Amino acid sequence: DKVVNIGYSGPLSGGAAFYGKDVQSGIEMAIGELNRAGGVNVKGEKVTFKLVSLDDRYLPNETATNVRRLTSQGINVVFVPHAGGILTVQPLTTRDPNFLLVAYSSEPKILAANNPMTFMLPPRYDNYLQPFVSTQMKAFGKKLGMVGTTSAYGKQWAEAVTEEWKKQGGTVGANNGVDYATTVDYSSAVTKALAEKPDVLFIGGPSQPTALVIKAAREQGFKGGFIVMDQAKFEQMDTVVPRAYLDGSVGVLPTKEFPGTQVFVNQYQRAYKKIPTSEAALNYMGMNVIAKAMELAGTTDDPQAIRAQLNAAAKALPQNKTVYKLTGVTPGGHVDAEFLIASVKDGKYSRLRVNKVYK
Amino acid sequence: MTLFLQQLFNALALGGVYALVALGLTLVYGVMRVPNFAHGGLYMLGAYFTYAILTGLGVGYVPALLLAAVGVAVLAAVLERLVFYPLRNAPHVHAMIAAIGVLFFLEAAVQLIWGPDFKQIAEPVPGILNAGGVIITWQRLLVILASFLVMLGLNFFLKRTLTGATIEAMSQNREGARLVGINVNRVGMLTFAISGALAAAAAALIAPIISVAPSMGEVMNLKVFAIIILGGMGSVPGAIVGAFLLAFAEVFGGFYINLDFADVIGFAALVFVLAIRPEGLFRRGT
Amino acid sequence: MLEVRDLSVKYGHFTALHAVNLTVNPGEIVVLLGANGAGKSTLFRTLSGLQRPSGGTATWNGMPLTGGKPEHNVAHGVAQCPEGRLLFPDLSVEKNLRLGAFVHRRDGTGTARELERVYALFPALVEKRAAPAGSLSGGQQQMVAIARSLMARPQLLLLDEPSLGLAPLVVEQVFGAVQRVNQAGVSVLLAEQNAFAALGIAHRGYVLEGGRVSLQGSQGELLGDDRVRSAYLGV
Amino acid sequence: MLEVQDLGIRFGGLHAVRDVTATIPAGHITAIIGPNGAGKSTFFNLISGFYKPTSGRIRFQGEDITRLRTHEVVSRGIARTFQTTTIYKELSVLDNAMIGHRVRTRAGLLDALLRTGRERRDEEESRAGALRALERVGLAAQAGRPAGALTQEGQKRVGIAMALSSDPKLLLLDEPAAGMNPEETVNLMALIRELVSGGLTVALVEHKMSLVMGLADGIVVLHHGQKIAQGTPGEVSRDPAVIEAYLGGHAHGGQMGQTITATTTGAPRA
Amino acid sequence: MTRPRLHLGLWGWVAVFALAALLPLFRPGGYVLDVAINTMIWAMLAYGLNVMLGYTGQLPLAHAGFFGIGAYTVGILTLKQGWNFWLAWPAAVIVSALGGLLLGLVAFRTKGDAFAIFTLGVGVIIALIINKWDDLTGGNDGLNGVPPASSLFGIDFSKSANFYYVALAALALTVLIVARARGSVFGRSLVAIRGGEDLARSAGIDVFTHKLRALMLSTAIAGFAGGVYAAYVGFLGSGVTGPTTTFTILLYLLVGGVGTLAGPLLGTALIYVALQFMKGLQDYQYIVFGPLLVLLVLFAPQGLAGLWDRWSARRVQARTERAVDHA
Ligand SMILES: Nc1ncnc2c1ncn2[C@@H]1O[C@H](COP(=O)(O)OP(=O)(O)OP(=O)(O)O)[C@@H](O)[C@H]1O
Ligand SMILES: Nc1ncnc2c1ncn2[C@@H]1O[C@H](COP(=O)(O)OP(=O)(O)OP(=O)(O)O)[C@@H](O)[C@H]1O
Ligand SMILES: CC(C)C[C@H](N)C(=O)O
Ligand SMILES: [Mg+2]
Ligand SMILES: [Mg+2]
Repeated sequence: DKVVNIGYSGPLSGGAAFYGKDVQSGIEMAIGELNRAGGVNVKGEKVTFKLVSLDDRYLPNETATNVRRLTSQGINVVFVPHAGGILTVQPLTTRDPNFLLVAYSSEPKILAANNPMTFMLPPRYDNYLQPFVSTQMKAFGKKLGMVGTTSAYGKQWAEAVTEEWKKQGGTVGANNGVDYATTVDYSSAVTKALAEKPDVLFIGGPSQPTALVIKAAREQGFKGGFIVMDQAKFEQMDTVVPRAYLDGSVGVLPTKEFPGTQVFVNQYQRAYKKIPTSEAALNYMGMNVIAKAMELAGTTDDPQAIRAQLNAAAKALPQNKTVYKLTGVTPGGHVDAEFLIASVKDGKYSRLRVNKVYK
Repeated sequence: MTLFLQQLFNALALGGVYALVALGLTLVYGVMRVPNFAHGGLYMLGAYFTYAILTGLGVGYVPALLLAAVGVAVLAAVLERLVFYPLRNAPHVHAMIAAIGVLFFLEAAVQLIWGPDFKQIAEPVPGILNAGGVIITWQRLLVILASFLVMLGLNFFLKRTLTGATIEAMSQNREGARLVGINVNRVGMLTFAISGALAAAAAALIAPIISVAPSMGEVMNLKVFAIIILGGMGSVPGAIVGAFLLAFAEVFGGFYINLDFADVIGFAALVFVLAIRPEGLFRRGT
Repeated sequence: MLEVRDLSVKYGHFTALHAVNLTVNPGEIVVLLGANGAGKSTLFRTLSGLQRPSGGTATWNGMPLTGGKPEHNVAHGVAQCPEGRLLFPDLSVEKNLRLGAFVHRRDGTGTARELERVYALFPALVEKRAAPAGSLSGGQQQMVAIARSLMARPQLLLLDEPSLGLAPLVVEQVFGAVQRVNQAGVSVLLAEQNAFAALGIAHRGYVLEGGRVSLQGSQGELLGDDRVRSAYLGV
Repeated sequence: MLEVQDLGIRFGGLHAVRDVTATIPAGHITAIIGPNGAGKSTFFNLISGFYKPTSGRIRFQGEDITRLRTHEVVSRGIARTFQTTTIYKELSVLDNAMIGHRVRTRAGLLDALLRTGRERRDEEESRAGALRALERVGLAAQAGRPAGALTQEGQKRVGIAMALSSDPKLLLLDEPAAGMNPEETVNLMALIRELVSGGLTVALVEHKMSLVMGLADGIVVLHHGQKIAQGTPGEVSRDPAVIEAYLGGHAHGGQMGQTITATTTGAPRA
Repeated sequence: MTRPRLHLGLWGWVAVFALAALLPLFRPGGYVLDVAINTMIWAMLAYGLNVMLGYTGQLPLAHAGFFGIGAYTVGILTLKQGWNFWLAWPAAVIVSALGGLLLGLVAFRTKGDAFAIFTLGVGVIIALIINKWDDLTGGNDGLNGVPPASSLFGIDFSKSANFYYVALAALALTVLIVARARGSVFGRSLVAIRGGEDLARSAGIDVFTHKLRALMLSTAIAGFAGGVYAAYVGFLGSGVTGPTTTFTILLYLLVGGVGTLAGPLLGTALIYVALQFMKGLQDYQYIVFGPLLVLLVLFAPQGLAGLWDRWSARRVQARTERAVDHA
């Protein structure tokens, strides 16, 4: 029997630890299940997995050091859950030794790098823009206020949403983005944004602070809609604020509202006592696809060969391991999975249609 | 105008919280000459204690606040005994590094016990007060009132009671304090306990407005250090004035200049003031 | 009565006091002469409990003073006016004095009475009572320091070089005050460089050299001793 | 050699030195006396550039040095010691003296990094200059010891050596004999005399009348920041204003300025 | 009390660097080289800090900011302006030194703790500016794809094993510079300032100018290290330019021994490697590391260099005692 180590470098302490832990739990759960089932069969050999996690505190340079450490321990597959770290280590994937970089970030730049060893899990966020904007503009009006977070990712989002909003004929107010990580009290930022009397607010960052921004806005009498960046999850926000506050928001559909996620949701909740989000779900799926790809490739230590089998593996993934419907992996290394967005009305989620999908 | 008033209340609430946290820090600095970088950790702990007491004991908000304050006070006193007391004659950098070690530990311990996710504390009095278009939540009003009350109480304690005088005496001359019969060890612990209690009270007050997370102390740390330098290290009135200055700079600077730079504005103000008055606003006499 | 028996004090490897023996009887003013670094301040700090001895004992009326708890010593009637004054510079003169009576904090009326007495002793302080102690001139600060030690209502007063850096006129005032305090029944142990003035008011004296008592005797004996005359009186 | 004119400084509301006009003649020993808080140390701090006066001017050897910074003042030839002994206790005696010689050297950071000729010359010169100064105060034999290991008196000498190694023309001593016993005080007086006979000008602040009266060629008396008298020791000690403000019973008689009158008088005299 | 010295002597240093130069010959994994290069980068930073804290007695908490200024200078010049690394690197040193000059002109109005915290404020501002100036620094995204050091004399420095020698040479130069600065007329004046500013002033030392030069040397070294970092890591983010990095460096310095020549290297190597080991502890790493720090300051306040001194002093004492016994 053989034990294959899987690497993970993400924030396990500091402000982003919450996020890093969710990702870690997803991978861990997949590995646990695989091992309990006796592992996978690679060229007649039983292979089980072990997750080797290193903390990088969300710092790209730490990610680089961690990745070097993991690869020099003979690890061929490394999960990284933040755009900065991913972009930093992408050039390393093809240097000696090669490794498969599992990227958990919806940043399109990651795909633009055309890196042959990247495997990107979440849908690109640019998919959300058109439906979010048209839904909210129709429902509330043409003026958008901006209170997003100022992380790298958040700023990209803000720019993209601004552009889309204008494209569809709306007006955008001043950017009142605040750093969700260092701001003690959001109400003054919200007060400022609301002074422009917007119909819709763009918000988003980690779930909890995002919920607090919603709270501040509602308390100050804002009756309009919210466009919620994909980083924030409705299912986590509604533990912080009354569901009624979320009415009129558009964002990513909660994982447990997806059709067919019941098994995963239940098992995850039992194992981790946390809310299952797409962080956990997508990484869970990603790990399973990799295990399958190893099986198909007949190797655990040739990352190129494993990468070549990802598409086939995704298609062959058993039903019970599929959280979101999976149609394959693009040649560029991007997961081609179902993604659903929703608007909240009267405390209920209703799904939004996506016309054109970027892959 | 309503907008201005609205922001005024925001700034007052923020300033009140800053002041409570900064007061503890400045007291400890004044008495022990320790730049206590673990102070933000105590603040964070105060929020978690409040959370744990609320969810675990099922008591009301006010008893939870008081219990958390007592809990953190005890812990701070223990810290003084174990870490800072033995370092009282060492160079300041040592105490500073030790304090950072304590901060690391507290953060990691809290994350281990309560997890890395954000916790939410329900507002004891939910809802808002709408006074002619100026909207203020009851919690903010509570923060403002309570922090002013605590500040008044502290001032009375320091200026009007003999125990308070011993704290001031020790901050000015440790040996002299020993010679008149003051038990400086007890005063040292007392000061740490007070600083812990103030930080915890501040955290419990603001916790329902913000979210509680293990790293919440780091940001506060930077701000309160900026505040006490601005006000003059060790100065009590300086800490209060500095706290409100920073809060006003952040809120109104963010409002009238640029929110993106709200944090920079605070520090820029600090650098600016120090460049003009290197000794801080309220210099202690020699 | 103060009894010091074989008291030794070390700073690291350096021995500052070597088995010093010394007594102060009730009602006495005893002067301690010695060059710089002879160990006078070390002895005083030890008697106050600020410094732990490495050997020997010091007792006041049978009670040990070397437990390392200055507050205990003050509470039992041994108060020091230290070298360098050690005042609380930002606090008012009056608050300084009140803190001097910290060990009597339960006795408000006693403290008030004592306050009046020290003001009577140092009238110059009355008009300065509200001023921060740090703003006073050196001599006035020295008066505050002495007055503060008196506020503890000591039975034994330890004065460490009270005349240091003082103008001649002020030195006179200080020694006059010491004498009056003593006449009120307080025993005094006084360290001085100003040997003439000190021997002038003392009953007895000791000479400390290199941490050892090299000579002792009454006022007259010391004033007549050749070694004292050449080394400390400059005659 | 040094003239001050209408010199004054205020700290907040306090006029610590006010309208002082005085001269310190070359080759003499001038003593500054006055009650505690009279402004003597402040006066020295003004001359040595530690404080900037709020009024008046200071001229040294004909040059206006009022606005110069401390190290510039030192380089002109004015060195000082502090009221409380301040030296680098953890450094060697020699290092202390070499630090005092810094003002006579020019080697900077770049010289250090590139080990230039100037760096090496300056290092040599510092050593030589420092040793010369230690020689003068009689500490040459102790050059290698940590300064803190010396006796109080030795440390005072280190402080003087540090001042001397800057090759000063005028030396300001702030209470050099404070805390010294009579024997040590006599030694110090001999040292000061020797320095003066070597061509140095000395100004000193001191409360020990034995030293002042035995040493000074001229005395300046300050009170509440103002000059209330100036003259020879004899003149000053008879001046009623000085007696009232400062000397008290010490004006006449008393062994070396010290009396035992306190025994009998008890109460401070009016 | 004298400061610990931890004398390696000239030959000791030559031996250390010669041994270090052999490392790549053993063809260690990329990770070992990575740790070694990182150690050297952070050690250089610690040397820079030591110039201020150890020799001059001032604690500038904006240190990582200057590291960032150096790193971003190299990053921006090579990535956006197409400069050669070997030109951009000296430019980074100059820019950081000038930054130090500007800081010093204002910051040296304050002293002691106020100076430390004033510079902390400046450090925060530098990190914030780097973070917010999107057009120049890439803001929160950072600068990605900073090119590795360009080839020189036909040596390809994009290979870790070759770049290792660049870092090693940079570290050697840093040690040499710091040693020279310390053992000079200039350095003695810094020590005088550390011992007491007023005294130094009255001794005729131009305190302000000396402090300014020392700060410039310190920030120049920080920028120098930043240049190595930029070319090595290839990514620059504002996170690494903030106070956390400064405190980490301070920690290395303290562990090694403030004011010593070997301390910064020793402390960095020990703590950086220890932290690498502790990463395996994940959630428990700071639970262990925090108290370790506390214990360290409590029981080894002079750092490793201090322990070494104490140990060698005891040996000397034991030897003399033996000698006395035999006599
Ligand atoms: N904290 C200390 N650590 C080490 N040595 C000390 C310490 N305090 C005093 N000493 C040394 O102990 C000796 C006695 O010092 P002490 O202050 O008792 O002398 P003193 O007689 O009071 O002198 P002075 O007249 O200067 O006040 C001196 O050699 C002094 O250097
Ligand atoms: N930096 C300062 N800030 C404020 N006040 C000061 C300062 N320096 C001195 N003073 C005040 O100026 C006055 C003169 O002080 P100075 O030190 O010159 O007195 P002195 O004559 O040297 O007295 P002593 O004989 O006691 O040493 C005092 O009232 C003192 O409190
Ligand atoms: C929402 C997440 C997929 C994005 C992630 N936080 C990032 O940094 O890229
Ligand atoms: Mg003494
Ligand atoms: Mg003086």
